[in-house]
Amino acid sequence: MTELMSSGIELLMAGMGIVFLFLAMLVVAINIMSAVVLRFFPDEPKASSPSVVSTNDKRIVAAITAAVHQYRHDHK
Amino acid sequence: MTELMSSGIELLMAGMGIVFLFLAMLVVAINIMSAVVLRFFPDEPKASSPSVVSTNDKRIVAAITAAVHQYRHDHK
Amino acid sequence: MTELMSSGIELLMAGMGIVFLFLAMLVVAINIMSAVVLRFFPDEPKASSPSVVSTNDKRIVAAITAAVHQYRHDHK
Amino acid sequence: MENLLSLWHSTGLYNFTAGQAFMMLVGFLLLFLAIKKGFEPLLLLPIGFGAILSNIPVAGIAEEGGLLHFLYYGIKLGIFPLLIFMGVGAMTDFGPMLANPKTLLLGAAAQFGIFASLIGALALNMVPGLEFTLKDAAAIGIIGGADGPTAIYVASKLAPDLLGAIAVAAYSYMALVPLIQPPIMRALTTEAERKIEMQQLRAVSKTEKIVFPLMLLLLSILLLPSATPLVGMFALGNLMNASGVVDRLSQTAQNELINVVTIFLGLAVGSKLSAEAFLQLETLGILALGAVAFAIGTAAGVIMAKIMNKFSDTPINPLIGAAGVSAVPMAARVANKLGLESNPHNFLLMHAMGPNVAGVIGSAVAAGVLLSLVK
Amino acid sequence: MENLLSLWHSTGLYNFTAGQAFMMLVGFLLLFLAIKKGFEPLLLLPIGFGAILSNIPVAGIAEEGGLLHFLYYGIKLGIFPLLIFMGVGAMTDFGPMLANPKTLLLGAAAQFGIFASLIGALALNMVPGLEFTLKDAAAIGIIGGADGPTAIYVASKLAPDLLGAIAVAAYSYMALVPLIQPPIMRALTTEAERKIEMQQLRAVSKTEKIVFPLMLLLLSILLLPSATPLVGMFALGNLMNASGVVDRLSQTAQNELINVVTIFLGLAVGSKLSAEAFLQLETLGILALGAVAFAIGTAAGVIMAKIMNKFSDTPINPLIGAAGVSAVPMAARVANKLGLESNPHNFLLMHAMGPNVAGVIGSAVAAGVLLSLVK
Amino acid sequence: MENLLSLWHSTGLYNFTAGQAFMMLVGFLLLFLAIKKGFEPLLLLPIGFGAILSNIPVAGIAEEGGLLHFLYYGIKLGIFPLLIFMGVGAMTDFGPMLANPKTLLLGAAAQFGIFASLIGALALNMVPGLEFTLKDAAAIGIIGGADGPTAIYVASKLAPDLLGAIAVAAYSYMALVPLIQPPIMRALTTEAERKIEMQQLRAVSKTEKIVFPLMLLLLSILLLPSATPLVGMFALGNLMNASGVVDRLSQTAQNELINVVTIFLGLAVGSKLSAEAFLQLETLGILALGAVAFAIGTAAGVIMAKIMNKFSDTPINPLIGAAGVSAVPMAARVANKLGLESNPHNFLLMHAMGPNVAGVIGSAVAAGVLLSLVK
Ligand code: NA
Ligand code: NA
Ligand code: NA
Repeated sequence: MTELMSSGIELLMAGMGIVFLFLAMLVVAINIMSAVVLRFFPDEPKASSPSVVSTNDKRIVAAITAAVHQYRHDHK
Repeated sequence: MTELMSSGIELLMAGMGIVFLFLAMLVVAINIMSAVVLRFFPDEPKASSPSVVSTNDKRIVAAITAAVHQYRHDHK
Repeated sequence: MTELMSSGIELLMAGMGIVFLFLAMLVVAINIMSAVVLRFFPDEPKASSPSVVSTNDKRIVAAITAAVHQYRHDHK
Repeated sequence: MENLLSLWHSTGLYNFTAGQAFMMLVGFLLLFLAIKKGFEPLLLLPIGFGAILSNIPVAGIAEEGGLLHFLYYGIKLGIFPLLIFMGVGAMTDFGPMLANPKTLLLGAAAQFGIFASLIGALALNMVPGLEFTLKDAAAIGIIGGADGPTAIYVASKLAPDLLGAIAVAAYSYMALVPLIQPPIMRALTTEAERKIEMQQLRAVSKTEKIVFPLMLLLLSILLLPSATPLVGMFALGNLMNASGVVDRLSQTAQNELINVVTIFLGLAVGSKLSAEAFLQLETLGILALGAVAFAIGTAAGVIMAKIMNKFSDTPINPLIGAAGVSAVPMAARVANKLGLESNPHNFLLMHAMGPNVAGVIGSAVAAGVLLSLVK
Repeated sequence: MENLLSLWHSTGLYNFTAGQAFMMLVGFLLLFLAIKKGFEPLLLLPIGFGAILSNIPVAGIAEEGGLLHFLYYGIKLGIFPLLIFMGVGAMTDFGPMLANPKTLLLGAAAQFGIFASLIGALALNMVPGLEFTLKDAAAIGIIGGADGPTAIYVASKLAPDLLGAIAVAAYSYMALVPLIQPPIMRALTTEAERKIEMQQLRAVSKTEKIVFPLMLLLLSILLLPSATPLVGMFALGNLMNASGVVDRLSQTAQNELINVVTIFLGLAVGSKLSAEAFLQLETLGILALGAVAFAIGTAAGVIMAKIMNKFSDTPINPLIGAAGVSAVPMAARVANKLGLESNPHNFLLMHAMGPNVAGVIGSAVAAGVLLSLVK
Repeated sequence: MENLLSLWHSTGLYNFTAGQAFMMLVGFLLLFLAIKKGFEPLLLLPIGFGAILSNIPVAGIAEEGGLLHFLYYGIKLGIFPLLIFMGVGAMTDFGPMLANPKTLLLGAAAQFGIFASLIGALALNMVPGLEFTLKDAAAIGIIGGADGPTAIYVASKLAPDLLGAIAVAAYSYMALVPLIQPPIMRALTTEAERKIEMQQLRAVSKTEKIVFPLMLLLLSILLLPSATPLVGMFALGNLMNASGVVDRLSQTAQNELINVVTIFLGLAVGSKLSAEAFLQLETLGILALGAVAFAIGTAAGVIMAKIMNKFSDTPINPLIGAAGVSAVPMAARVANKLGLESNPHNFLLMHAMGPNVAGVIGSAVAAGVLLSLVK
């Protein structure tokens, strides 16, 4: 095996080792962090899908509400 | 006539010649291209004016439709 | 008092002097300018708050108007 | 006291030269034209402001280390005009031109203004004190292309000293198109010709619009590589738009990117409006030749349209020939307006857009010729 | 094995210096202030992040060839602060100031903070170990201008080594305006003064708003050319907005362009927060002097307003004098808040916007004086 | 006549070399793939266009003084890939990954593709005519990271000559993910495994999302400083978005800024597609190895997921392992699609997003290793 190839294999081992080490440490760190945050710094949980009404939509809805009220008023 | 002026006139002739040659070749090329495309690669013709409803409008229309339905429902 | 400090005090006096001079001249200039503009080049005064309807709102209103008309038409 | 004196010696009042004061007036004039008269404000406002900033004594904003000096590299390296050309390409719809390709020839004819004013510049050398080289003359001629970025690109390569005057002339005359063109168009056409109605244009397919910029680029590569920086960036912008697959890039190219570059380009052009460069007899020559170039280009386009109308099986209104100078979309609007005057049912706008965008191609091709032959 | 050792030698853990670790903590502190405390997050978030990135051992992100080193050229060449100033100009409405021009003098008075802290910096030289040059003192004083881009512009020219500390102090104290100002304002005014209601401002015509930036620029050209890069770009932005003819340029200047430049400027400023430059006795001095500058500027503005109220025919609430420091629009809001506390019907916001934007002009003028006289 | 001859000598037709013509065809092929096949059009359209522009004879657009030559500095200095990474960071939602952190290991496993193809490149040296150095091999291996900016960043540092081929391979194979991955995923999993449903992910709090990018950066600083330019800019973008306090900066980073940089980056990459650099046996090797890298990365991810499923208390569908290669979000969509084929109620998309974004981190870490160990 050439010297180049042995460098390559060393690189493979060091590289995958570090990548796994890094991401495994990140897993541990995230678990600790999440535990700490959820216990000591809880915030309102991220709003899930229902409230996807954007500002724009809100304005549309407001405009519609106004229009419909107007309509009711004019035609009652 | 100065040498400069004769260069200028040469430039005029070469220039207008090339401009016309270029654009004339482009005319020919476009005609061929259009024929080939329309014959062998027809696609849906470019939608003309009617369907100018943009995404935004569509969302508005959707919101209105919902609002009006709601209104009908509430007031029937 | 060090030479540095005396430079500093000179700077303080020159600086505040120029700042005041500059802004005072600007006051005078604005007064003259406003008088000239209002007298000789009056334009429509800047529209105040009421007409804040943006293009977007106008489109919304247009869409609503259309929708409500359609609704009236369909249900009369 | 010493300090106050040194302060007085640092004021603009103390250091003003007559030339700087005059150029500042030119700057204010450009601002006035841009803001009050609506002359191409997108360019003339930053150019005018740049002219003022670069003529401030002591401050050195256009000198080594100053902002405008730095921004000028964007012109010197050809970056700003090419990026603007990409944005313009993304905004251009070749549909009307593809629907009636023979109108491309109108865009060719109108480039006669470029070469005629080139000859004019050389002829002006007879005036004592004027000495235009062939490069100068070519850079001046390109004003007749009625296309800002092309004019700036060519001038920055061939005659950087004249850049300020050339850019100002190009944008000013583009703003004046609605004044310059109508008399020429009326003089060269009969009422009957102006009444001619043209056939409705066919719809152009998306594939044609995608293939066209590539074809244009290919032709330019084969025939005139010196035009490919301009034509290429234009075709890139157009392809980004026409292909429909990179809308976010196309939108950015025709909005934020072109806006930023326009501010920078305008300021940088303005920085070339220094007293030494601008307050020369040459500048008067350039302004005069620019007007001539627009007029001759307009006339050539109209005459070409009249000739084509004779030989064409479908009618061609000679007014649309004037749109061949480019100056998109003003020239096309002028044609439309004159058409409506003679015939209230005659909407020429779309028909004039063909020659109008062809004029952009035509002047890029002419620029390529000049860049390749003028050494 | 050798490889592993070389890897260990390349880790941050192995290479950390105490100074780097400390500066990284400073970076995290800035992020905390920006995100959790809402301290000027637009600047302090990128600055804090830049501080972290530039103190990473081995990586060399702030060294030759690194991204932050490259971005720093934008400050060194003065480009970033000037582009931000253009954007700020485009966002500024001079209407309230034009409606009541005498409030400009409040913006003048508040600049006393700049020069007082300049003197303070020189006085601090008595502390052993501190050695501020006149240039350093001037750069520190400008913190009192309460205007980020102006402070960065001046510091980059006069004292680049202190740039990091100066920028951090400037933005931090701007964020602290709602804490620093009220006690001073209360101490210097009586309840009766704080209750003073001011006359409604007249509407300002569009033409006045267009002419003003040009007039401002002209005055700066005549009197103080060294201030024209700052004043000029500010006036350009303002003119683009006020003229209404180049809305797309104005929008880009006050949105995408200023956003991009803000990210770059913040990172580049952060790259100057290196241990060698920041962990000095000087930094403590700068932080102390910055607070003093804000306090003195506030006091000077309030006192000036009290004096003017004595001589004015229309009443002037002294609280609006505090807005003269600039720190737009926080200082104006603070004045409004204190006014409402004393008199629930007393809306001072618009009245305070006049001195507030005047303060921006005032500190640009003061910057011009410093740049021109401090050699 | 002389003029005409010189004109003919200046045409592209006269000056074309076979290599240039071929590379232009490659450019057109890339455009075809981008526009008609929808292959990563945001990058492949500008790259293809850049390839055409840079191979135009005479014009010299990619040579000193040409636009593409200038734009290439943005890659050479590492600016463009880092700015894109910042924008990608701002677009990335780490929520699904934070809800199920162990899926990070899938993103680690899939990086095996990088190192396996690195070995493959060295093995290919046995083929006569191929001579990959260790740097070359590392740059080729990074294609397996399935992450465009990372690949370009690493290639620009280690093997700029191969940059064009590497970038084209990386983006092409990313576009081919829906074709490359499914057969491998089916071969390595049983129908029963593919049917596995996963538990719904918990909601992740805003604070967690804010802390995560900082934690990621910190770990990278401590362990692998060479990865911090990439990881840092990614974390900056992510923090700008997650913090919610600098929305205007975050929006600009993920829209206008990334769009502008994408156009420039694409053109600059295209400028490296010259005949001399691309028409080499090496290119074929690179293309082959890239495919191998994607395949091996996919396989490694799936196998890792199978192993984890054995030991995990909650079920893990092995299909999501394939998403560990990154190629966000296509790889996650592929996993979702295959999951639905086997079980119409099995929505894996969110579960696959965890490994998917973990793959981005994984390849940035691998890039750091290569940059630090390959000298
Ligand atoms: Na033209
Ligand atoms: Na101020
Ligand atoms: Na990856």
